[in-house]
Amino acid sequence: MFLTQLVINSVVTGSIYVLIAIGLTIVYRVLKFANFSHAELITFGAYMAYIVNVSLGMDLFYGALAAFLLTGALGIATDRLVFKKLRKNGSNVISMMIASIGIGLVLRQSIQEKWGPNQVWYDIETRTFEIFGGSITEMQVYIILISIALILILHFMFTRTKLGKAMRGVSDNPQLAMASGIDTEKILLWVWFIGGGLAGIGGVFRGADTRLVPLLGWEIILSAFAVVILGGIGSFYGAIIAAYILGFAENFGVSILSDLSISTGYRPAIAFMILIIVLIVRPSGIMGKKEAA
Amino acid sequence: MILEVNDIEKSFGGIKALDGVSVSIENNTISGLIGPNGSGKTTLLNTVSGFLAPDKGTVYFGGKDITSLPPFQVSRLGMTRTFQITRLFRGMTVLESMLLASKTQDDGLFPVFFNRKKLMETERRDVQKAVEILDFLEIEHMKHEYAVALSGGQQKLLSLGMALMADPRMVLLDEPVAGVNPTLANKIFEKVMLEKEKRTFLVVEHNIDILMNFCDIIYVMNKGRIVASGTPDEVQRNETVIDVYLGG
Amino acid sequence: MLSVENVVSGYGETTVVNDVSINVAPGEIVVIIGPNGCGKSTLLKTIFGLVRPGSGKIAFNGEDITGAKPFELVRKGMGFVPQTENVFASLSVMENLEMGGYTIRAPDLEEIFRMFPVLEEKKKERASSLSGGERQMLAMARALMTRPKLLLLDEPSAGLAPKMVEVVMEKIKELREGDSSVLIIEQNAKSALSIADRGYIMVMGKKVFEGKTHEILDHKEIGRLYLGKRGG
Amino acid sequence: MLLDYVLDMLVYIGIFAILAISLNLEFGYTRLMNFGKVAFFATGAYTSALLSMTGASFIEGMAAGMLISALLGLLVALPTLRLRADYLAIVTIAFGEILRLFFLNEVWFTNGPMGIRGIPQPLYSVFDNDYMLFYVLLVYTTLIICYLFAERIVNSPFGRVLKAIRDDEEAVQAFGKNTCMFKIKIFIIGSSMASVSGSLFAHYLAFISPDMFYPTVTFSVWTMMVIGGSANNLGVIAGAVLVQVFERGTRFLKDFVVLPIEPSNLRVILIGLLLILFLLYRPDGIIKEEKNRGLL
Repeated sequence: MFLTQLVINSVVTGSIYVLIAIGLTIVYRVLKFANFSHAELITFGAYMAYIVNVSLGMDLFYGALAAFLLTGALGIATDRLVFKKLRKNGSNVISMMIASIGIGLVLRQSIQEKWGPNQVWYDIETRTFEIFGGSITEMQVYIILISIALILILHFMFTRTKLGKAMRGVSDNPQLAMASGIDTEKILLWVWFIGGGLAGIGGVFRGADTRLVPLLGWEIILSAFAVVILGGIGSFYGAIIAAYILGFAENFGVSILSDLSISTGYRPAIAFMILIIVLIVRPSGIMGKKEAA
Repeated sequence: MILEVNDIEKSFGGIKALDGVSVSIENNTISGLIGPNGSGKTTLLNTVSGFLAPDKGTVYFGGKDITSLPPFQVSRLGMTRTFQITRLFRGMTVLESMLLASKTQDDGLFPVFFNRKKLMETERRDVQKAVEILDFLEIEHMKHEYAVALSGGQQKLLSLGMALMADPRMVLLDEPVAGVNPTLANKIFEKVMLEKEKRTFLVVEHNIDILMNFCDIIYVMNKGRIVASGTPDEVQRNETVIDVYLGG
Repeated sequence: MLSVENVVSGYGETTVVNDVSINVAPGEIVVIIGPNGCGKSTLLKTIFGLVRPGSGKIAFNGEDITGAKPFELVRKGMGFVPQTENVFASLSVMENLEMGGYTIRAPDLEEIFRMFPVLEEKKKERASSLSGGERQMLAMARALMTRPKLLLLDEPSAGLAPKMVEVVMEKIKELREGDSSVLIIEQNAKSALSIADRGYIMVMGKKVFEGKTHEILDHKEIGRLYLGKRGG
Repeated sequence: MLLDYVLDMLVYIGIFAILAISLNLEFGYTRLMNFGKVAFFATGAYTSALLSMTGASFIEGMAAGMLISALLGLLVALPTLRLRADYLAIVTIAFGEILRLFFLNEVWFTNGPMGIRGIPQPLYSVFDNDYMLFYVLLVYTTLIICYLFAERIVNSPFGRVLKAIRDDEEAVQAFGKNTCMFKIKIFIIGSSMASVSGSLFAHYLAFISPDMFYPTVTFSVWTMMVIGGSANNLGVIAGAVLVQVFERGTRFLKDFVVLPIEPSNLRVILIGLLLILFLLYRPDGIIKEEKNRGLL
C-alpha cells in the first residue's frame, strides 16, 4: 500500500479512537476503575445514530448528535442504577469493574436482540477524493474534522469553563473539591454524560467507517484501553497523542504483517502487544505521573 | 549491636523525610522512638524493615547489611514489624493470622499433597505455640473469631502476638498502643517487658508517658533527624525535647 | 459564631473525640493544641462535615449544621484548609483559586493577590511545582476565595521551615483584620499561641484545658501535658 | 430426549464448575483479576483436540494441555502479577484475545475458523449407547478430584498465605513470605485446571472452533463465582449450576415455548443481570466464605 494511503488510514483510525479514549479516560480518572461497559456505550451510540439515520431517514449528522445525547444519558443511567449504589455500599473498584462487565453483557445482548447479530450500514453517500496518490472518503474527512473540533472544544472546556475545571478538580482531589463547595456528585453526572457522549460519537464514527454489529464496541475497547494506558490514565493530552500513535501503529503494523506474509487477522493483536509492552515497561504511560508507592 | 542504622537519608519529592539518621540498638533492650507528626519516625521504620529503600546510608542487622533488601527477606533474617494502623487479614480468624505469622509453617505446595504427616505435625506445634502466645496476651478465647471482629485494643494485642509468633530477634512496633485505653496500654507494654530477655524492641509511640516507664533508651526525632537520645530520665529533663513538641 | 456542644466522634467503633465542647466568637482566632492522635484533627473534620458525629450538636451562626455536607457549609460561609493534599496539584495556581471561588459569581482576586503576592507571580504554574510554603499559602488563599466568616485550619505549620511558619502565622493574623474568625489546630503550639486569642488543649480525645493564650503559655504543666500525661 | 437434555446440562455444569473452581483459586482466594480465563480453557481444548487427531490418547492430550497451560500461565504471570488489579484484568483479556486470533488465523495448524471436527471421544466404542452417561461420570470424577485438590490447597498453610495476600499483600511480606512466588504458583495451578476443563469440553463436543472462546466464556465463569460466593468452592459449584441452568435452560425452553426474545440473547442478558444484582444486593454470593477453624 502507498505511504500516503497508510498515513490517511492511520489518521482516520486515530480520529476514531481519540474520542472513545478521552471518554474512557475521564471516567477512569474520576471513578478510578476500568469501565468495560464503555464498549457497549460505543455500540449503543452507533445504533442510536442508526435509528435517526436509517429508521427516521435523517442526515447522519443528526444521528451523531442523538448518539451523543442519548449515550451520555445512558452513561448517567449506568451510574445511577449501578455504580452509585456500589459506591454507597462501599464496594471497591474491583466490584465496579466486574459490575461494568455485567452492564456490558446486558447492553450488548439487548442491542443484538433489537437489531440482530448481522451487520447493517448507515445510509450515507461515499464520495471519494484523491490526494497525493491516496484516497479518502467524504465520511473520513468528516471523522477527522469533527474529532479535531471536539478535541478543541474539550480543551476549551477543561481549561476555560467552570464546569471543565471543576471536573479536573474533582478528579484531582475529590475531598478538596468538596471542601471548596463543589457538589461532587453533580460533577460526576457531567463526567458520565460527557464520557458516555464521546463514546457514542466514537461509535458513530466507527460504524460509518466500517459497519454496525453488536460487537462493534467490544472490537475496539481493548485498543481504547491501550490508548488510555499508553497516554497515562486520566491524561487528556496523553490520550490524544496515544490515540494517533495507536492509529499509526495499527495501520503500519498491518502493512508490515502482510509484508511478512503473516495474516492481517492479527490486526487487533497489535494494540494488545503495545498494551502489554507499555504495562510492563512504563505502566504510568507517556504523559502519566509515576505512581506513588 | 543488633541494629545499626548509619546516616540514612530518604526524600519524597524534594522533602527530606530522613536527613542523616543514625541509630544503634543493643541486644535485649527496648528502645523508644518519639517525635511530632511528620518527624520521620514511620519512614525510619519503613526504611529499616525494607518497605522503603533509603537514598543514602546503610542498615546493618545482626552484622549483616540489609540495606534495600525486600521486606520478606528482612523478615526472614529475624526482624518483624507491626503496622501503625493495625493491618489485619479480613478473611482470617485470630488463630489463622497467628499461624500465618509463624516462620516454621510448611507453606510450600509440596507438603500439601506429599508430606501431609509432617505438615500436620508442624501445624500442631504452631497451633500450640499460637495458643500459648494468645493466652499470654489474654485473647486466647477469641482465637476462632475473625481478626477484624476484635476490639481496637485486642487488635493491637493480636498484631503484637503475630510479631511474637514469628519468633524474631528484633521487633519493630509502630504505635502499638495508639487508641488503646491506658490500662490496656500498660498491659501491652508489660507483655513487651516480659519478652525483653528473648528479643530486642524498637517502639514508635506518641504516648511518651508510657515509654518513660518501659524503655531503656529513647530517641527523639524532629524534621527527619535524631535531635536527642538517652535514658528516659535524661530525655525527660532535656529542654529541647519539650521545645520540639511545642514547636520552639 | 461557632459552637460545638458535647460532640462525640470517631471512625467505626473507635471513639476519637470524646464529649468535646468549644466555641469561637466573631473575629476571634482560636487554637486547639494537643499531642499527636489527641483527636483534634478529627474534631475539625467533624465540624466541617467530613466525619459524622456520633452525638452532640454543632451550630454555625445560630443555625444547626450537625451532619451538613462540606459543600453546603462552604455556601454558608465556612472555609477549610486540610493539613495534607490541600491544593489541586495538577491544576494551575489560578485554577486552584477559581476552584476556591467556585460557589461565588465574581471572586475578588485583587484582595487575595494583595495578601499573597507570590501567588500572583506564579499564577500560571502548576500547584505541584510550588514549594511547601507557597503551597500552604495557596491552600489558604483557595479557602479564602469565598471570604469565609470562619476559616478552619488543620496544622498550617506542618512540614514548614521555621521561617515559613512565621510567615504563615502572620497571614493568619491578617485574616482577623478582614473580619474572619479562625479556628486552628496545631501541633506547633508556641507559634500558634503567639497569634491566637484563646486556646484549648486536647489530650486523648478530651478537652483538658481552656483559657486565654497567656494562661496556656504560663500553665506550668503544659509541657508535661503535651508529652502525654493524661488530663487533670 | 429429556434425559439427553439433562445429561448434556450435567456435563456442561461439571465442565464449568471446574473452570469456576480454578478461577476461585486465583480470584476468590488470592484476588488475582484473571479476565483471560478462556485462554487457558481454549489451550486445553486445542491441545487435546490437536494431539488426539494425531493419535494421542485422551489422557496424553489432557496432560499436554495442562503442561502448555502451565507454561503459558507462567509466561503471563511473570511480568504482570505485580501490576494493579485493573491492569492485570486488561492484560489477561488481551492475552485471551491474542490466543483466539492465533487459533483463528493459523489455519495450517488449527484449521482456522472452520474449527476441528471429529475429535475422537475417549472409550467411545466401549460405551456406545450409554456414552453420555459415561461422560457425565468422567466429568464428575474430574470435578471431584479438582474440588478436593482445591480444598486441600486452600485449607493448608499455603492457602492461608493466599488468603492473606488477598487481604493485604504488603503485610504478608512483613512475615517473610515472598508473595510474588505464591501468586505465580496459584496462577499456574489455576491455568492448568482450566486446561483440564477445556480438554473435557473438546472431547465432549468432538468439535471446536475459535468462536467458542470469546471473552464471554470468561465472564460467564466470573458470574458463576460471584453469585456462588467467591472463596467458597462449594459456592462456586452452586454458581455454575445456576448459570448453566439458565444457559442450557433457555436453549431447552425454546423447543417448547415461543419466547418473545431470542434465547441466546436472553441468557446472556440474564447472566449480566445476575452478576449486577448479586454485586449490589448479595456481594457474598449464595454461600459465604466459611470461617476457617484450622486443619486440626
